[in-house]
Amino acid sequence: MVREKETTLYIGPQHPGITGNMMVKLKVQGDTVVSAATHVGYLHRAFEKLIERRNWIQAFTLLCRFCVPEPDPMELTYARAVEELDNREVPERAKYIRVIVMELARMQSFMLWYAGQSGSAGLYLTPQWSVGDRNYILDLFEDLTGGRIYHMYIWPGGVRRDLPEGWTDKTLRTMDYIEKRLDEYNKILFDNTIFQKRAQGVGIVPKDKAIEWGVVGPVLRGTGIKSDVRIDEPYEVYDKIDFDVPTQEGGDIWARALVRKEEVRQSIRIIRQAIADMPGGAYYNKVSNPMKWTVPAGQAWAKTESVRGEIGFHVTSDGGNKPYRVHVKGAAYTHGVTVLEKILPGQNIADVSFILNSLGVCPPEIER
Amino acid sequence: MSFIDLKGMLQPLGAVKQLFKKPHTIQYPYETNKASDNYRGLHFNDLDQCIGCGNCSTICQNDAIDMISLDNIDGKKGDSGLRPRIDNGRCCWCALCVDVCPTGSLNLTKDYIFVTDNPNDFLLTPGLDNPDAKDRLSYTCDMNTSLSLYDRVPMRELDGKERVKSFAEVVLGYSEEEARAEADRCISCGLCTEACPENMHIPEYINAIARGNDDDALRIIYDNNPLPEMCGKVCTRVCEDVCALQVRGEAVAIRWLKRYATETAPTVEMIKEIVDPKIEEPNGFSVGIVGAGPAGLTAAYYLALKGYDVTIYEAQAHAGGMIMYGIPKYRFPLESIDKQIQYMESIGVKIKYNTKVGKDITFDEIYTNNDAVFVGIGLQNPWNIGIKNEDSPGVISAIEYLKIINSDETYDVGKKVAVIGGGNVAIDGARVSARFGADVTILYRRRVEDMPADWEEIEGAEHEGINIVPQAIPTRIIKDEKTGKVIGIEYLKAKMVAEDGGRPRPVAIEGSETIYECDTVIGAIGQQADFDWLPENYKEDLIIERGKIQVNDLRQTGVTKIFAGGDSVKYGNSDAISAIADGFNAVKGIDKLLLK
Amino acid sequence: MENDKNSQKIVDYIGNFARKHSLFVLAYGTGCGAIEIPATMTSRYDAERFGIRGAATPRQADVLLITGYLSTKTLKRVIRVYEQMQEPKYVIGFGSCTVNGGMYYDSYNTINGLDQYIPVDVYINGCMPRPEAVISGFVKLQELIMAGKANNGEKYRENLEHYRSNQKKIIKNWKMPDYNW
Amino acid sequence: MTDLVKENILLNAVTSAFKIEGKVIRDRRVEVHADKNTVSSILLFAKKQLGYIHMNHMTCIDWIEQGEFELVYTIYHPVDKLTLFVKTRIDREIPVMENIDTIWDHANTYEREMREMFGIEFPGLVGEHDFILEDWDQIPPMRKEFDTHKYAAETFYTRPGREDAKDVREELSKRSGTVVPDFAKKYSRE
Amino acid sequence: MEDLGLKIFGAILTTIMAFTVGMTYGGIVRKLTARVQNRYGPPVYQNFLDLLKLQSKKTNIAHGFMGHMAPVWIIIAAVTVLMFIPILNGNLWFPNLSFHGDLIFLLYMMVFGSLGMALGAGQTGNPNSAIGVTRGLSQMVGYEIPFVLALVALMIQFQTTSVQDLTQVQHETGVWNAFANPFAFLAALLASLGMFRYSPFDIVGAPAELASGPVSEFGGKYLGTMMSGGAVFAFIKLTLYVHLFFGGAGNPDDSGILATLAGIGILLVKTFLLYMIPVFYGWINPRYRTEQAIRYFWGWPTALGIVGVLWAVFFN
Repeated sequence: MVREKETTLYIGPQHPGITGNMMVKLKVQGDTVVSAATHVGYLHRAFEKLIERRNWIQAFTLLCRFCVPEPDPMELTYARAVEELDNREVPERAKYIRVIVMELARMQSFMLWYAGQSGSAGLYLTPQWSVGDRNYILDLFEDLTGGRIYHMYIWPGGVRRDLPEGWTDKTLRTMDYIEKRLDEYNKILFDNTIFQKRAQGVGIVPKDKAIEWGVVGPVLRGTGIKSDVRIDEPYEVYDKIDFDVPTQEGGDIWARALVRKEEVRQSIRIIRQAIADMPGGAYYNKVSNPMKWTVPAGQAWAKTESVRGEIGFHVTSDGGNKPYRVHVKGAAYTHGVTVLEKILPGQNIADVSFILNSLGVCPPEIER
Repeated sequence: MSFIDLKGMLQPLGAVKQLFKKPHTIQYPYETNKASDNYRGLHFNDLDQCIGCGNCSTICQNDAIDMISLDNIDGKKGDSGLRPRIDNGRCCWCALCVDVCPTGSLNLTKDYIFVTDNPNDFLLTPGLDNPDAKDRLSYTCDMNTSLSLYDRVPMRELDGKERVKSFAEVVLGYSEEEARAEADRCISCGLCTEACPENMHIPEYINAIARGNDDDALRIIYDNNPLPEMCGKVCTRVCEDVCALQVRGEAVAIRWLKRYATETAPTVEMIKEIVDPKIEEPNGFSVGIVGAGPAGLTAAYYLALKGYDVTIYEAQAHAGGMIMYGIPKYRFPLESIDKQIQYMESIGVKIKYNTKVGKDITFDEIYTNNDAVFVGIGLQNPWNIGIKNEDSPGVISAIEYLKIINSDETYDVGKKVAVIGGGNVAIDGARVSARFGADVTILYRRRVEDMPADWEEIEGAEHEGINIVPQAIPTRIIKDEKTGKVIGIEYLKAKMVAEDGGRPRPVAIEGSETIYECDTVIGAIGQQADFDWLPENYKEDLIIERGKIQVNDLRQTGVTKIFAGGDSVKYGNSDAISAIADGFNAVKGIDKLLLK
Repeated sequence: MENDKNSQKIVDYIGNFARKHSLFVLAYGTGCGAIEIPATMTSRYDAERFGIRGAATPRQADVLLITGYLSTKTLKRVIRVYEQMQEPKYVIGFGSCTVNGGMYYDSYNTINGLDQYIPVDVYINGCMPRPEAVISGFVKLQELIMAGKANNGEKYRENLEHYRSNQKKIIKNWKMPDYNW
Repeated sequence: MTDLVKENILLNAVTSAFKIEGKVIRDRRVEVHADKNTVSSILLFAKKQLGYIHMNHMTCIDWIEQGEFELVYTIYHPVDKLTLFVKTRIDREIPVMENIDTIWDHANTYEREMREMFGIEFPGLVGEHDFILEDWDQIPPMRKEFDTHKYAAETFYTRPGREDAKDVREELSKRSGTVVPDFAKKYSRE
Repeated sequence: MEDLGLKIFGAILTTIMAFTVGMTYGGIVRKLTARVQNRYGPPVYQNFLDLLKLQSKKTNIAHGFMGHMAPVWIIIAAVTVLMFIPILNGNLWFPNLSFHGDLIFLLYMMVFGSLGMALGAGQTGNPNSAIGVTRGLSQMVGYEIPFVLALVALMIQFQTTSVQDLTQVQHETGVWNAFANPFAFLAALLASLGMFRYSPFDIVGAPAELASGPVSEFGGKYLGTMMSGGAVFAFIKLTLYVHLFFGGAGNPDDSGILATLAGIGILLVKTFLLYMIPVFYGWINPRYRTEQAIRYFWGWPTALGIVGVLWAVFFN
């Protein structure tokens, strides 16, 4: 066979197929990727530097901007790290509210992923549906927190506001609606033979290498390894709630999609349980004056399961009123660079964007 | 590759169903989706409610909030006169500013649409630029959700039953932990500094306490108040009345925090070591001070620091003036005042006790021997109650009574005591009497909430079993015809009549005479200064109006060389902190006069 | 003369009318505001009602959305993209960041005032602007187009010196061809 | 509360093998302090012998006052669910650290970031020098001595129109005619 | 030669109609797509506004000579093909050159347009364009085979290569070719899915993969011209299909105004219904990869095409 000429192809930063403002530099022969390199930094806002200039409360407004599609896990992880340093108890009610917020965040992020996965495959019907329906979840957030995208709701010590009146009923109604709609989406996307053909056997993350590569979350579960921070290191009240962690064998896009599809059902289940079990009482353990609040010196490592996998915060305090260093590790940090560069060679260029979406690569999380 | 399978063929049916459904599109801008009741949109600030504390500006991590002065808003005590202006080119609508607003004036609204082609349009003065947004408030903050801590750390006190047994100090003071927690509440706005007659650096020393640097706190306090221990215990604390937190909750316990700071230095040596006062070289001028009250002592302290040769002439055997003789020891123990005086003397202030001007030394002598004179004589002569039989034995003024008690002498008040008046002195009189086992009743013309005394004092009195009869106008004192001793007091019940533009006035109800049987009547309706010692020629030059000396803002009297301060001066309130302010400002005046 | 003017007016009117109703938005999510673009474009808010649709490449696009902050690295690409766009072209600045730096005002890697580097037609307030606000921004842009006030490209060409010097202040390594239309 | 059995076993295993200090922070969290030269062997030991096959995280903390960088390697055991922190300190003046991307591939990303953000050199590290930043000519930005606000104020444009802002504290002291002494100013509101 | 004027008039009318119908269909499809997607969508005339806007762009950039030529080439190809297509069967108003063109010529001419695009895209130097062109040509190879097979079947069955004749046959017998040779029809129908480039065969301009493929570097007037060319081509393909398989439209014996209008009406209905098939299929399917698409065309459609040819050979 004649060796075809290598072409360099830049996916991004301005490209409809990219999952954010980043760039993947591909060397392609014909339609096949030979090598890939991730270039990030287009969204670098120097969060970790800025947080060193903010005090402990101010920092949380920055934090939720780390990764745009899912601000809440960031808030929660930071709050948990600070609570660990500060030995601060969180009221039981706040824990339940946090669980609900987390699962709603998982759902809204799932809807976006759904759109991305479907859109990158060239099916533009379900994105319209799912992103449209995502607004109903955002409406819930708006009622609860006052913001659509950036909620700035979970902070050290609990949550910012109590549940508004009638909110739980509205949530349950929305859950019913979403559940019904998910069936409709799945008929279009998951039952579609073309989608199956596209997704099966593509972008395989090998099971034996997955953990070593730093793969986490649904991608890891898609290789058949049951790993979820919610059950490994239960936080908040996940240990009191009954839910399953779906896994799939295969490690390809199809397996990951199936894992996510099942996960969102579990989210609905968790929300229903949490609303039913919601205790009364305080929702916030007031910190002292936010301007003067100091946190004892030390280091804390907190992990949370976001929709794309484990999010870790390494928070260091020197005893002052500002964080000394906050280092964030999002799921995309490994997925977007090492894993992507490892699994892209040999794939068709048509699948690059498909794989990006399936890995959940979120560039702002890589460069912060 | 299979042919299109059956399932794939039937799929469209599900989708085509949607063709005939009404789209769920919100046809904005033709139809609007209302923002939620909790939405964080543009700011709105209730300009009348806002006190310009600037807390929003401080919490804003984006440096988006400026405090600016507006045309129609002037500052007053408890209101800086500044109002927030939001730079919407910075704001991230995190609403932290709302959550820390101590008054709840700053809120977010449902308005979120602001579109313009001019980037300089993004400065918004909430409340001024969008006055109509008031109806669309959404993200608000009440006391529960607020980040401000509205509840004061309670002060530990002796139990009411316990404390009437002795003159032990009632207030126990903050522990370190409590003090840190209380200091933590302060939002450091500094509104208090303006209300304080002495303009103490309140936010700074509270902050120092909050950060655990008690020594710095003490140093900051001594910067313009040489009698903090006294202030920490008995100050009238007008500062707390304007505290930003007091608008909705309880003010920061500024007085107790000052007290805590002074308690960290229990001896004179420690004070000296911590404060480390810089005494300047003697500058050759000498100043004579009449009266060792708070005003005189303050003036003496700062004059001495500046290198003046200072001598205080005090008529009594003990320095301190009214705080020594007019304040009961359960509020302000003797050791404290001694410590303060010793500290003063240690930096070179000379005090001549038992030297009454006009008797032991003439005023002329002081006037001629010194380069400047400061007069801080205070108010000693009580006003008469002005009712029948006032001169009977068993009727005594509170001030005299307190003086007697504080001088370790005795005065038998008998079993039942009536106190007339509602000020601090009245309550002091009542509570002292209670400590001698008397059954005390306070008669006050107006309602309890109108009483000028501190609410803590009133509460303390109630805890100690003192009965307060409000809206009672004494009409006469009943004395025993044989012995001439007081056996009771008659008063009329009063009803409050609202007056135009003034506080309600008590009006006696005819025929409601009530008699309260008692052994002693203590009158506490005010005092006046005694100028008998002053030679006549000075009296005219000094300009004394209604018993008080007229001074300018540097406390200079009509006579260039004479400065005056304290209660006897018509400037500020008649309380200790005003006296200290007088002394402090007089130092500035003397400095200006002598050093230019 | 008069006739020419009138006919020019009519041509402008028709052109502007078409431009107003057919805004192709470049699919470039420069910052976090891009998260509301899908919501704006999809069924709930349906920006296509106004003829707003995505364009995949700068050559075909009319509107450049600067969705929030711009890092210096992105600024370089944005300038490149902007210059590739064909006139008449419009720029919409999203959120606080494009006005005065927003919450990243003290970051060493994000620019503060977008209008220093490329001309901006419309600013939308918010962090992030909601879809309603985004649509309002487009409506405002339509008004400007109809009034003939949106002449972004001309402004840029005329003040190229100014913009270029500002851009070069920030972008240290200018490895781009200078302007090509 | 568990009695931290697993944690203590882990701590003993690591500390006795390498003669180093360490402690159990809380349940599931164990930390050891190692010399910079032994870090890679500890990590390799933990990965191969103890089954800590997942590297969660790797971070660097700039302790400018001590003149040191602290490197924290966070590794995780997917079966025991334990997290082990390997901490080491390196000299701030000569910031060189062993490259561990042969043990975990994705360490490469962390190390490239650290090289860029802190200026730590990892001999043998492949990958372009510019990872996040582009044409950066200042000191590595995450170092504590780099003042981002100052840099931003100098480099970027600040929109005028806000010069009339007043400080509440200053306004009040101006009105009341007092001067806050210098030593007290550090306690004033920022 | 006396009806030359009429012919020119007919040609202009044809072009305008093709253009208008093509654009309007696009608009209707956008509207319907929006409805399926639970939204309102743009107005039906949106495509005209888009075109007008593109044409009124003030600056236009082209990369080299072929960059200029490609859109022109496309529109020339489109109009040329259009001239050889019978719009209405035997109608005097739209005779054009339909009596002179045959299917083989049409097949060639239809590729001609794509070729122009390929040359233009090649000159832009954008790798996305280059890959898009490669994909487009691969796909064309894919769908041309069943399509050609289907046409061959028809040609064999009716012993003619003229579109006009094929239409006339259906008119005379009253049996649509779709029923006369169902296998050829199905093969052609499936090939048409690829021809219209809706999902799952939109691999040429696949946005998430190649930005917009060959047209990546075209903007303004060039894009507008290509768009008009595309609209005309859409009409051509639809009309061709209608004439080949659905009995055409129009009455060759009556060229009166009413009959003409009725003929146009029938044509529009038939073309629209035909158009909805790929659109419909596109709504609900994701995109194939290139090799999957080719494999698809070389699978069942080709097999059907062969069966169609055999049917034509042995049953007629």
